[in-house]
Order: sequence, then C-alpha cells, then structure tokens
Amino acid sequence: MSVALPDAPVALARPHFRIDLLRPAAYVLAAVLVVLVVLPLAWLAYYSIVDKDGQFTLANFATLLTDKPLRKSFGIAVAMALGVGALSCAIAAPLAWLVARTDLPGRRLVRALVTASFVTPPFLGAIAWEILAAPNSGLLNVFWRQLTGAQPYDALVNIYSFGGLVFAIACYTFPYVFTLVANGLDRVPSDLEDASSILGARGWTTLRRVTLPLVLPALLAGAMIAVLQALTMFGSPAILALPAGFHVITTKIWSLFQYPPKPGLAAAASLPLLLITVLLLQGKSWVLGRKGYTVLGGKSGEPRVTRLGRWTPVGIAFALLVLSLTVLLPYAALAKAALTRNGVDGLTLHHFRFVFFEFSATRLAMWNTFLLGISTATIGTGLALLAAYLVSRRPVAGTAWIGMLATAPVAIPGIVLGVGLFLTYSHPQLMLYGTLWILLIAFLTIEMPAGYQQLSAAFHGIHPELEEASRILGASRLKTLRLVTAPLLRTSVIATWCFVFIGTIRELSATILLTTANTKLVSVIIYDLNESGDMGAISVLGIMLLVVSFAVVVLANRMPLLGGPRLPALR
Amino acid sequence: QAPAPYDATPQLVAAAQKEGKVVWYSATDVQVAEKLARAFEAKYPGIKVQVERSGAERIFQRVNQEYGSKIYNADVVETSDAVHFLHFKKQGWLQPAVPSDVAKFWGKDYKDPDGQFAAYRAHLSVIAYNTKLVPKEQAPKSHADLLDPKWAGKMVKAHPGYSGTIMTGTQALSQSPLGWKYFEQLGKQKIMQVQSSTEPPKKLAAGERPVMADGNEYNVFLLRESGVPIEPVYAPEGTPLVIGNAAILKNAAHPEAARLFYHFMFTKEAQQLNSDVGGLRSFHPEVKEKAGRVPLSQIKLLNSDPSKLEAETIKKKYEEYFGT
Amino acid sequence: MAFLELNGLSKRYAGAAVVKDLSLAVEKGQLVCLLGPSGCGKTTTLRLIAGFIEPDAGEIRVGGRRISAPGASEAPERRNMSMIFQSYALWPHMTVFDNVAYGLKLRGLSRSEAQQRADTILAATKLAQLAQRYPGELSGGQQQRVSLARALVVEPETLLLDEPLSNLDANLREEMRFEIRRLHDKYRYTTVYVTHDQAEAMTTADLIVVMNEGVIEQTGSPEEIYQRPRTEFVARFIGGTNLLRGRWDGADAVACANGLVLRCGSGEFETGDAAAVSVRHHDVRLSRGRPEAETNIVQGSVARQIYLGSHRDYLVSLPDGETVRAVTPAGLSIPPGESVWLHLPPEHCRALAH
Amino acid sequence: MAFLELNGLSKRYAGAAVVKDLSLAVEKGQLVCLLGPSGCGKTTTLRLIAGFIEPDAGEIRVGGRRISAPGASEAPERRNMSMIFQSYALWPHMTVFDNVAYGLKLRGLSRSEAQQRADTILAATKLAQLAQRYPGELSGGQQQRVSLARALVVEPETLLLDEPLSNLDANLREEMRFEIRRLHDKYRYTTVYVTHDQAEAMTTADLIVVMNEGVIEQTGSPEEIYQRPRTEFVARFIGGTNLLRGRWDGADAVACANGLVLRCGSGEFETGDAAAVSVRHHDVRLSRGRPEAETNIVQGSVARQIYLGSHRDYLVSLPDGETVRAVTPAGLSIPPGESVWLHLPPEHCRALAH
Ligand SMILES: Nc1ncnc2c1ncn2[C@@H]1O[C@H](COP(=O)(O)OP(=O)(O)OP(=O)(O)O)[C@@H](O)[C@H]1O
Ligand SMILES: Nc1ncnc2c1ncn2[C@@H]1O[C@H](COP(=O)(O)OP(=O)(O)OP(=O)(O)O)[C@@H](O)[C@H]1O
Ligand SMILES: [Mg+2]
Ligand SMILES: [Mg+2]
Repeated sequence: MSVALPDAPVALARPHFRIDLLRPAAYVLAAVLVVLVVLPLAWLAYYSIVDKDGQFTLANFATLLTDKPLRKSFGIAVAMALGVGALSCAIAAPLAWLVARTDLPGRRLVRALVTASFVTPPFLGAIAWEILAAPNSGLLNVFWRQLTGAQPYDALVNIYSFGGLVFAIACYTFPYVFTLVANGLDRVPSDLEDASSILGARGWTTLRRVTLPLVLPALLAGAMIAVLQALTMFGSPAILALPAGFHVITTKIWSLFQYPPKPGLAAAASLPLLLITVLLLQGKSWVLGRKGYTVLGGKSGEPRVTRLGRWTPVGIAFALLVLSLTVLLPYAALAKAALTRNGVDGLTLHHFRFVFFEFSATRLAMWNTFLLGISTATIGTGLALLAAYLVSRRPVAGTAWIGMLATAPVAIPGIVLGVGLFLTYSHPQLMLYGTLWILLIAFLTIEMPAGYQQLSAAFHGIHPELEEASRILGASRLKTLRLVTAPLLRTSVIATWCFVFIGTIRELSATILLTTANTKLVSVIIYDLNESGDMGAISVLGIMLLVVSFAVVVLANRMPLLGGPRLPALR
Repeated sequence: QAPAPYDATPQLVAAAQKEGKVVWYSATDVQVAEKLARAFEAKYPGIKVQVERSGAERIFQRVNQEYGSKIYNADVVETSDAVHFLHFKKQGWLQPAVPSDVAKFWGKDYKDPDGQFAAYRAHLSVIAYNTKLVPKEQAPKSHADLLDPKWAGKMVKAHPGYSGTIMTGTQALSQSPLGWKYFEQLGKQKIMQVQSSTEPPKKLAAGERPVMADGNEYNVFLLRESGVPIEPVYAPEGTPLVIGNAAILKNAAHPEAARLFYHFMFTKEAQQLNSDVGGLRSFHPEVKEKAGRVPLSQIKLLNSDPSKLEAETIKKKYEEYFGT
Repeated sequence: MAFLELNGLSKRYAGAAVVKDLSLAVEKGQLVCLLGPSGCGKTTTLRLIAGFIEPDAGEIRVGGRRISAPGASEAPERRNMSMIFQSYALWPHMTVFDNVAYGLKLRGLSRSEAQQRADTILAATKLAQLAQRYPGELSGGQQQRVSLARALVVEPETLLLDEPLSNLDANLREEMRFEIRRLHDKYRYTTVYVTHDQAEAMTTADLIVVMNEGVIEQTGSPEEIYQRPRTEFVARFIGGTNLLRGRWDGADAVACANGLVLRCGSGEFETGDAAAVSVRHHDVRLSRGRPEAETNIVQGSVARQIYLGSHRDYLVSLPDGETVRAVTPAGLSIPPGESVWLHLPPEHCRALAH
Repeated sequence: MAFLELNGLSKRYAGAAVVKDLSLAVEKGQLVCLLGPSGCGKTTTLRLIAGFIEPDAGEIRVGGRRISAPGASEAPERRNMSMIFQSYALWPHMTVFDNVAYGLKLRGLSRSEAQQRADTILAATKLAQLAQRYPGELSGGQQQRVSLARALVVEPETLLLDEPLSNLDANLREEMRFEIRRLHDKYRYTTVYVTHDQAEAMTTADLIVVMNEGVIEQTGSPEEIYQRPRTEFVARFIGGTNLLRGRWDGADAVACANGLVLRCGSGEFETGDAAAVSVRHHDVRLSRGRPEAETNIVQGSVARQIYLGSHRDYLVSLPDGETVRAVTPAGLSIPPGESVWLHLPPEHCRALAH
C-alpha cells in the first residue's frame, strides 16, 4: 500500500546542495601554514648547511657540537626555560583556580588584569624589574636597606642572577598558562566534581584528583608555550643575563649577527630548538595518552564555586602578590619613571608631552600597531581555530602534521625568524618588505603556536558528538565549526584573540628587522628609545600600551559575537 | 681615487627637490636624527627625509640583507661602527662623493681615500663615575686606577660582543701599552657586564654602580646636562675614539637628494646640532663644544685601525677574561 | 524517628518552584523509589539530599542531625552518601578500574583490599573485561554500569540512585536490580532510588513515593500504591489504567455513558455528582460474546490491536467515541473493526476521589 | 533492491572487532529495531550508518548508491539523515527552541515556517513551556525529548534513533513511541531504532534485528522473533524464557531431569543427543493441584514470588535445583516454600537448534 505524500515539502526532503568546504579549507590552511612556517624554516635549514659561497658544509653543526661556550649557553637556556615553565605553572595554576572556581572578591578584575598585564613587552618588564630589584639601585633593595639599616651594596634581591632572570621571564609567560587553565576550569562539568565529593573526597582531593587532571591538556599546553617562549626569548636575557654573567642561546645567537655576521651558524643554532619543540609536543601527547578529557551532557551548568571562607585573606594575598610582582610593582616603577626626570625633583609631564606631541613617530606607530594587532588577532584566531579543529578532529587524512607545523615557529628565535621572513618576502616578484603585509605575515607566524595550543587545548573539552549532531542535520563541517564549536569555545576563542593581539603588540625581535619608517610599531619605538636611554618616554609608551590593550581586552570579552551572554553551561 | 668635491649648488637642490625624498639609515640617537632631518627639511623645502633609525648592528645587518636581496631602499647610510664601511666598500655598494666641507676640513684619517665615506661623527669610550657616590678626590683617574681592589664589584662595563663601540675601544686599548694584561686584571674585578655601550652611563645614573669602566661619552654628557651627577674621566693612558662614518649608497633610489643630504650632514650647521643635541664629537673645526665639555683637542685619543680588527680573537680573549 | 527526614523542602529555579514543600521520612535500611513523570523534580530532590544544592526552605535530617537547611548545609563529602548521576558523571581521565576504586582509596583501604573489592563489583556488573578502558571507549550501557559500580562499591550509609538502569536491556536490568537489592539488604544502606520504570519500582522498593510537579502525590508500599491509588494522577501513572467518568447511581455504582453502569468494589465513595472509576487495562475482560453479568459490561469495537508477545493490547472504541484499553492473553486475536464485549469486574473497579 | 543496505560491515576498535561482517537490508519506509545486550555494537552500527565512523570492511548503500566504504565515505551532512544520540548531544549554548530549529534553518526554511514547525514538534514532545530554556536547565527526560524533537522536526529520509526514550516514564514513553511511529508513517522515513526495551521494539517495529557481540543473531517481524527464536540467545533475550535441557525422547519429546518429559509443539527437531526446550515465563501454568495432563508437568516449590501489580512473578525450584520462572495473574498468591505444580503446554514448548 503506497500512499502518495504530496504534502511533504521538497525543501525538507533534501538539504540544499552544499559542498563540504572543509577539504579545500584544509588544503588552503596547509598551504598558508607552509607559506608562513615552512618557507622561513627552509631558508634557515638551507643557510645552516651552506657556506658563504653556497657550497654544502656541515661546519656550522660541527661548531655547534664543539664550541663549548655555545653548548654551555644551550644548557643554561634549557635550564632557564624549564625553570620558567615550572614557575609559570606554580603561579598560574593556583591563581587560575582562585579566579575560576572560588568566590575570591574581584576575581573578574584579576582575570582582566592578568591578560592585560601580558601586553608588557618582556624586555620592558625586565627594565622595570631592573628599576625595582637591581642589587644597588633597585627600589626594593633601597627600601629594604632603609628599613633594616643594612650596609650599602647589601641586597635583598638581585634581579641580575639566574633566579632573577627566570622570575622576570615567568612574570610575562605565566599568563599563557593562566588563561588556558582558567578557561579549562570553566569547562569542567560540575557533575564530575559532585561525583567525587559525594564519595567523600574533600575539596582539596577533588581538586587534585578530578579537576586538575581534567585541565591537564590546558596546563601542558600552557607550560609548553611558556617553556618555548622562554627558550627563544631575547629581550629579557639580553638585559639581565649578561650582568648576571652568563649567556643563553639567544644572546649567543644575537652576537652571531654582529660583525662579522655568521647567519649560517645562527641558523644552525636555532635548529636544536626546533628539535626541543618536537620533543615537547611528543611528550605532551604521551602524557595525555588515550585518556579522555571530555564529557557530554553533564547536567547543571554552573561550575562549582568553592567558598574560601576564612581562607579568603590568603587567597586575596596570593592574588595580590602575583599581581604586584607582575603588574602593579613594575608599572609603578614605570609610572615613576614616566612622571619624574633624572635628577629633577618633583613630578613632570615632560615625557608625556614628548611622546604625544614632539615625537613624530608616535601616532603612526600607534595606528600601525593596533591595525596590525587587530587584523593579526582576527586572522590568526581563525587560522588557529581551523588548525586546531583539523588536528583534534582529523577529518581529512594527514592533518596530524599541521599541529607540528603550527607549533614550530615558537622554537625559532624571533631575530632568526625575522631574517628568514625577510629573505622570503623581499624578492622583486614578491616585494612585501616595507609594507605592513610582511609584518602581518611575521606576526601570524610568530603568534600561530600560542593561538594553536590554546585552541587545541580547548578542543579537548568539547565532545565530538556535539559536532556530529550538527552534521547529521545537514551542516557542513565548516558551518558546524562556526555555529556550534566556536560558540562553545567562546571563552577560548576570545582568549586566543587577546593572546594574539597582545603578542603582536609586544613582539619585538622579528619586528625590528622588518619595520621601516612607514611601518613603525610601538614596540620598535620603545626599543629605539631604550638605546638612547630615554626611560621616561619608554615608560609613557609602556603605560599607554597597557591602557589601550586593557581596553581592547575588556571590549573583546564583552563582544556578543559568539553566542549570547547567557550561557549557563559555559558561563 | 676620490672624486672632486661638490657643493650644494642650485642645480643639485633643484634635482634633489625633483626627487622629493631621501632615505637615511641612521644609527644616531632618534631625537638627534629627527632634529637633523627637520633642519634639512626646513632648509630645503620639498625634500622629505625618511629617518630609518636603528642600532648600528641592525643597520649593518639590514643593509646586508637588503643588498643581498637586491633591494635598494637606503640612500644614505650611517653607523657608529667604522668596520661596517670597510665591508660595504669591499662589496662595492658605496657611491664615491666628497662634500666640500669634508674636502676642506677633514683630516685624512677621517675620510676614505677613495672618497667613498667620511667620518660623520665620533664619540669616545670613557671612564666615568657617579659624583654622588664617589667624591671627586677618590674617583679613579686612569685605567690603571680601575684595577685597584677597592673598585671590585663596583664597576659596570659594556660587552664588545654586542657593542661596536666597545669592540673598537677594546681593540684600541689592547693595542695600547696597557695591552691585554689590563683586561685580564680588569676581569678579576667582578665587573657587571651589560650589552650596549649606552647602558653603563644609565647604570651610573641609577646608582646601580658608582664607576663605569667604559661606555659612551655622549650618554654621559646628555645625562650630566639633564642634571644627573656623573662625570667622565679622560685617562692619561688615552681614551679610545670611535668613529661613525656616513656614505651614499651606489644604488640609491634618490641619488641627487642623497648627495644633497650627504653634503648637508657635514655642514657646520648639522655638525653643531650633533654636538649640541647629541653630545657627539665632530671633526668640523668650526663646531663649538658646549660649555663644560672637554674639547677633543685636550684629550689623549687612542685611534684604532678598523681594517686590522680581528673581532673573533677579541671576543674569544674577552670571554676568557670576563667569563661572558 | 526516621533515619532520613525531609521536612517541608522547597527549591526554586529562576523563580519557578520545582520542589514544593516536600516532606518524607525514610527508615534506616529502607529502599525508597521516587516515581514520577519527567521533570517532576526527582533529580532535584536527590541533589538536595546529596547536598549539591541548598533548599530554599525546609530542612533535611539524617539520623536526627540536620544536614541541609537554607544557608547552613553540610558539604556533600561529609554525608557518607554515594550517588549515581543521571548523566553518569564518569571521570574521563581515569580508567574504569580507577573510577571504581576512587571511593575506596578515599576511604583509606589497603591496596589489595581495594583491588579485591573493585574486582568483585566489576565482576558483578559484568565489567571485569573492561577494567582498563577509559569511559570514552565504552558503550552507553557500559558507562552506566561503571557509574553503578562506582556508587555501590563504597558501601555508603545512604545510596542515591538516579535512573541507574535506564540504558540497560531487560535481562541486565533485572540482574542489576537484584544486585542493588542484594547489596542493599546485605549492608543495610538507606537507598533512594529514582526510576521511571514502574515495574522496577514495584519489584525493588519497600516504599514508593509518587511525585508530580514537585509535590508528593502518594507514599506507600508497592501494593498500596498499585491497588489503592489515592488520586487520578497516581492511578494513571502506576500501571495502565482506564478512567471512566460518570455520575453516582446508588451507593456503590457509577453510571457512565453508553449505558454502562459500573459497580465499584473499592474506592472512595462519595455522594457528589460527578464520579470517576479506574479499571486497569489487564483487569478488563474482553470477549466476542456477551459476558454473563448484569452490570459492568459494555459493547464496543476493536480500534487497534498490538501483539506484545506475552499478551495483546486492545484499544476498544465505545459507541460514543470513548476508548477503553484492555490487555488480553496473546492467544485471543480479534481483528480491528470487529465488535467485542467488555467486562469490567466490580472487584477491579475503583472509585476515585477527585 | 532494498533502500538501506549494509553489506558485510565490520568495525574494529583498538584491534577488537565490535561489528563483525554485518549485513542487513531495510526497505524504504520500514521501521527497524536493533535489539541487543549492552555493548553488542548497536550504537556503533548506527554511527556507521550516519557516517561518523568509516567501516573497516564492507559497505553501506542507500537507494543503491554507495555511501560508506573503507576510505570512501560520504560526509554525514550529505546523507539526509537525522539522529538521536544516546547521550543527547544537545548544544548547551542554544535554547531548546534554537536546538530544535537548527536543522530547519539549515534547510533554509523561512523564519515563520521554521517557527511553526518547531512549535508543533515542541508541543508534541510536551516541551512548549520550555522553549526558551537552555539544556543545562532541563531535567534528564526533558533533555531527551529535546533531542527527539530536534531529530524529528527535520523530516529526514532516514531517521536513526539511539535509545530515544530511555529516560522517560512509561506513559510518556508510550506517547512518544506513538508520535515517532505516526511521523514515520506520515513521512515514510526509513527508521533504524535502537532500544533495549523489548516491548518498545515489539510494538513499534516492522522488523526486529537482534544483535549479539557484533553479529546479527536473527532478523524478522516481531511475531517471528518472539514465537520462533532461532537461537538460544534470541529466545533468552526476547521476553523471559525458561530453557530446559534434556535428551530426545521420541520424535517431538525431550526428556529433562526430574522426570519431566516435554512434548514440543514447534521448533527444530533433530535427532542429535542433547536438546533444549524454551518455554516463556507467561506460558507456564502454575497451580496448587496437579494439572490434568500426561506430559509436560512437573512438581516444585515456590522459591520467590514478586507482586508486579498486573501479575505475579514466580520462581519455582525443581527437586534437582533447577529453576523455572512463571508469570501468573496477580490474584494467584502462593507463599514461598509451598509446593506447586507446573504445566508447560506442548503448544508453547519450542525445541531449539543449537
Ligand atoms: N572508542 C572505543 N574504543 C574501544 N572500544 C570501544 C570504543 N567505542 C566502543 N567500544 C566498544 O565497542 C562495543 C560496542 O559499543 P556500542 O556503543 O556500539 O554498544 P551498544 O550496543 O550501543 O551498547 P549500549 O546498549 O550499552 O549502548 C562495546 O563493547 C564498547 O566497549
Ligand atoms: N538549572 C535549572 N534552571 C531552571 N530550571 C531547572 C534547572 N534544573 C532543573 N530545572 C527544572 O526543574 C524541574 C525538575 O527537574 P529535575 O531534574 O528534578 O526533574 P526529574 O524529575 O529528575 O526529571 P527526569 O525524569 O526528566 O530526569 C524540571 O522541570 C526542570 O526543567
Ligand atoms: Mg532526573
Ligand atoms: Mg549504545
């Protein structure tokens, strides 16, 4: 008995014809990554194995192995990076927990401040810390001597030391870990914690056995970025390591660009860093293993909030301590520098006047900086989202290496990368040098790892069935990514945007090779001013960056573009 | 052979104005460079000066990069490291030109015999101290004084591996009667090392260390003139002189404007500005030093020959003595 | 004094009350089933008992001690309870074994003892093979069993089960039900068992609590609830029931439409005008011929007939369009459209208050 | 040619095969129930059909077109299917309404039409009140209904349901079952329905597929599966069955322990030595006195008795310790320990192959 069904609308019988754009998108992304990452890397590899006349040579690698100071600087750099990673986690994990999972007063402010503090270029932070903790002139030491009547040249803290360097770097890398972990904590369904406490686990046990392990992917991703950033950071070691009496690999590499330049050796010296990255990535996936990190349909949205009760003062003290060390004190030091002149008593607005009205580059540089910051953040977040999606969901065969590619740039010191990018994009046929495009490309390359790691950690928390439910209803993968996944990852997407934005604004080492007069950026200006010792102007610019970035970060978090504000399951 | 000297003739000005722009790669302090550019623009309306200011080593690297990739952005280049110009010259990247002032006033040590570059500016690498922390009587008077154990742990110094100025200074001192032995002993004084030669004066100013073993004289001037209590010391053993050359690049996109600007750089007007605002030394005899600055003529200078510079050896020896 | 007491418990979500002034007393060692339609507040009640949410009014006492009250609740981890979540809430980063052994480790059991007890419960829930899997690698029913094992293994004082067997097939469900009851009896937990399955409730519970829209409709033993439902809601909800409306026609008879007069063997007899009578589907006798009874019979026609294996489910239309459902032995097959007689024996007709 | 064809489908997880060489043909407009114990591969089969996972071997054809094969699968979004997930997989960032309207928007329906359709299905699933809630604010059963509504509203060509009603109470489950069947009949979807509930399968399906450990044990209409199970597994799994083992004693009789000789009215008669007979629980007649039959009777004692409202469930021990279950009318109550007679009518005894 077959009954005709004239009333079944045609539109419903079959979804509109639609191509799956994901495959082409994957290829485009792969192509983009190849252009962004492989080109400069290939250049590096090439330069490391040819001599001046273009002949094949392994001399550079031989030097790498035999040169003792070079080897030593590698050792110190690795130790420093691991120290930074450990310290970052030690600061960031508790703070993230306080902010995401307790009733700590002012936790939203703490969150915004940490993200914004991140805008401080590390070398500026290092300078601020010199002002604060140099053994003799450091304000903290001066204050301490006044307080205790200790002898001149006695110091409470010495920023010019291995520990000081690790600390000064960790101050500006811990926000990576913090943001990742805090966002991860937002996503842990409360059911899982409830299940632990009903079995008798105290808050602390639940935290240790259930909550923290669930944010392990985020913690590892953050730690990895912190470690690699420290490994390739140039600014802070340049300022602090030498007075402390040691080299790290980046300062070594930097001196290889001095006369007589040895770009080949510099290139060769950055390749082991790449190896370290691969090892870290491998280690990470080894730790995470087969374990799952996602749960689906956990009931009841609100993550459980721990009441601090009488521990509130301890929590506040800790948050305040961290914020003081990373934001408040350094910026107080900078503010002092901005408002006073060497040897002149009293406050002055001289530096502000100079920066805003006399210094011709300021306005253009501000414009360029924010233009690039916003466009890099937007494009970069899109690319990172796609890359993280491709890697974590493996919809197209052979996407695993995309993750490797997207993480690789983090291992290359900015200056080396800058050279690579320069050579790649300054051919008569492809003349991007001198335009903002090359900077855009450079920033996309440099910021890709942080953005990618952030989002790939976030994907660990989204169950694939949520995507499948969309696809079976007829949404293509890309559409699903846009309509379902991205809104679910809202906090992470926004955080990534802010990361990239801020990273762009504070980037220096590659930028400095690629800017020209028309493409000046604030960070470069700061660096130039530093060479002429203009602390006041530097501080003014630094504070201005902080203020504007803070505003941008706050705005970005308020953007309604990804899902509504009322998201019980996500907050 | 050096070409004939040239003047800023109306024809040259007209031709330069037609080009309308000159690109100057400069290692001079931004504020000084910007002021100079404005002065030029005021004098020759219609020609914009694009200042590409960066550290000397960056400029060197950038010119290398750009010429290696056949990009000819720069018209005039100027760094504080004399050795760079030997390299440029060897590569054949420089355009010979001799401004009339150079021909007239510059000694032969301070210009290229082939007219490819000339000493645009100079500064000294001096000893200095913080007068608030060290009374004048107790201050070191010479390099030898610095070896006194009482200065152990109280000195700051820049690194030749990172600073062209210090590289030159180290070369000059090691070739002077003091020799490497001086550095060997200095290395035992627990010195605070910084990178750039601009930094030691700042450390003095901040009071981080009372004495600097070497560093830029012009920073000392500028700080002192802004009220910071620091004072340079011109050692009887001699003070290293660091020459900063300038040159026109052969493939300059604005050759005429480059010539005009290059000419302007060596005029009294420009040189005086360098001295007043930048605290730099000039080889122009008509330039008046600011009051309170010891004139060049009263200082025993240590010259060094950039063509004999063996950077690798110096870095190696230095690392041996100072540990970094 | 009862072991677990809920007194006047209320809970509102965003203004809407989902549990309203709920009071209940459970003796130690009792197994109570919470029954009720979807969204009636069962899970919320369990979560109140567990202490995950705080009541807006009322209190919860365990062993006489107050553990929940507005603004003063004891933390869940201090309540010595254990719970199965409707969403399972398995820890995805732990293997099945680790999930199950978690509570044991918290109780400081020695390694070997924990291992042994976990193994025992894994075997009972037929998960022994899967001990080293992660939850993400299990089927839905397997996950549910892990959740069951995790809750049972710790032998808590109070056990809270939220639809623990909903994703299991009938045989497994029966086995697990026995296992739950066995452990309950062995360790004398106090158990609160939420289920949507009446048969499960009937066979397992000591006490059944029927909830509707946040209030308790009736509390009683399975037989009581089944045989003497106090409200139309309970009658409808527990076991399939036909409800026939009419008017009182004498002391114990109700006159319905279609000339059907129903004498009622039990129920609440009133003198009001409107009346309702409930007769369970399986108590309705269906036959082709006219039954030998005076009252309680009516003629209709088969509207639908479903074969259920062990019996058949008939839907019979009465002349005025009302329908009556009847369950008959599987052997009696009458095609739709045919005329049949229904007999609703007085002993199975129950008059209902309201 | 059938509409949906699975040919020799296999899927392995980490080396272990969970679906093994599975073949099945479903006609257009049929409603097929997949039945099977927990972990037997039902969900995996559905996910293969939906295209979320690719088979390791075999292929899937829809309307003759190959849509899945190792290395060459069409994307799920091109299959014009719709699915209910065992875990619901609701989007937590969308309201109930948005969840339901999602598929309609994808199909480019006008706003007002989408609104109207969504409203209709929300009313049918009794969710109209909750349209503006987020999934996190719903009870488990409400969530499940949202998932149902979301899948039904798009009127797909093929509908895949993975235990869609497991968290609903009996009344609601029945209503929803009717709704599913009604829409299925109205739009002539092809439906694959996974359930653990035999009654649900019996009443809803055109075709029942019984799976076990990744293979199909039997395919057939509900009556076929129930009355003529081909394997012991199917007999046990569908409806409660007693299995009695013995030896052939004549052409159609099996001699079991305890002197019980069972004449079988149907089944596969063999001449081998060992034999098994299946009798459903509700076909066993239980009485205090000896029944009037020659064969097929045995005496035992009541071991356990459970009141189920509509009937009673007896467990009877035979002298040698074997047990037989019988379901009787609720009125017959015999306390445990008493001696009873069992009669297993030949017409209900079925001899089993294997
Ligand atoms: N990712 C995986 N890795 C390993 N084994 C898996 C994985 N997913 C499922 N399995 C196994 O495959 C088998 C079939 O799983 P499936 O989900 O299809 O079962 P099911 O029939 O739906 O069971 P249920 O009724 O419990 O939902 C199970 O034994 C399960 O443990
Ligand atoms: N977070 C919340 N916000 C608003 N309403 C809620 C929230 N959680 C639950 N509700 C509502 O409270 C009512 C009771 O929910 P509860 O989960 O207790 O139901 P339930 O009896 O367990 O139902 P089910 O059998 O469907 O699981 C439901 O109507 C539900 O919609
Ligand atoms: Mg519930
Ligand atoms: Mg399943």
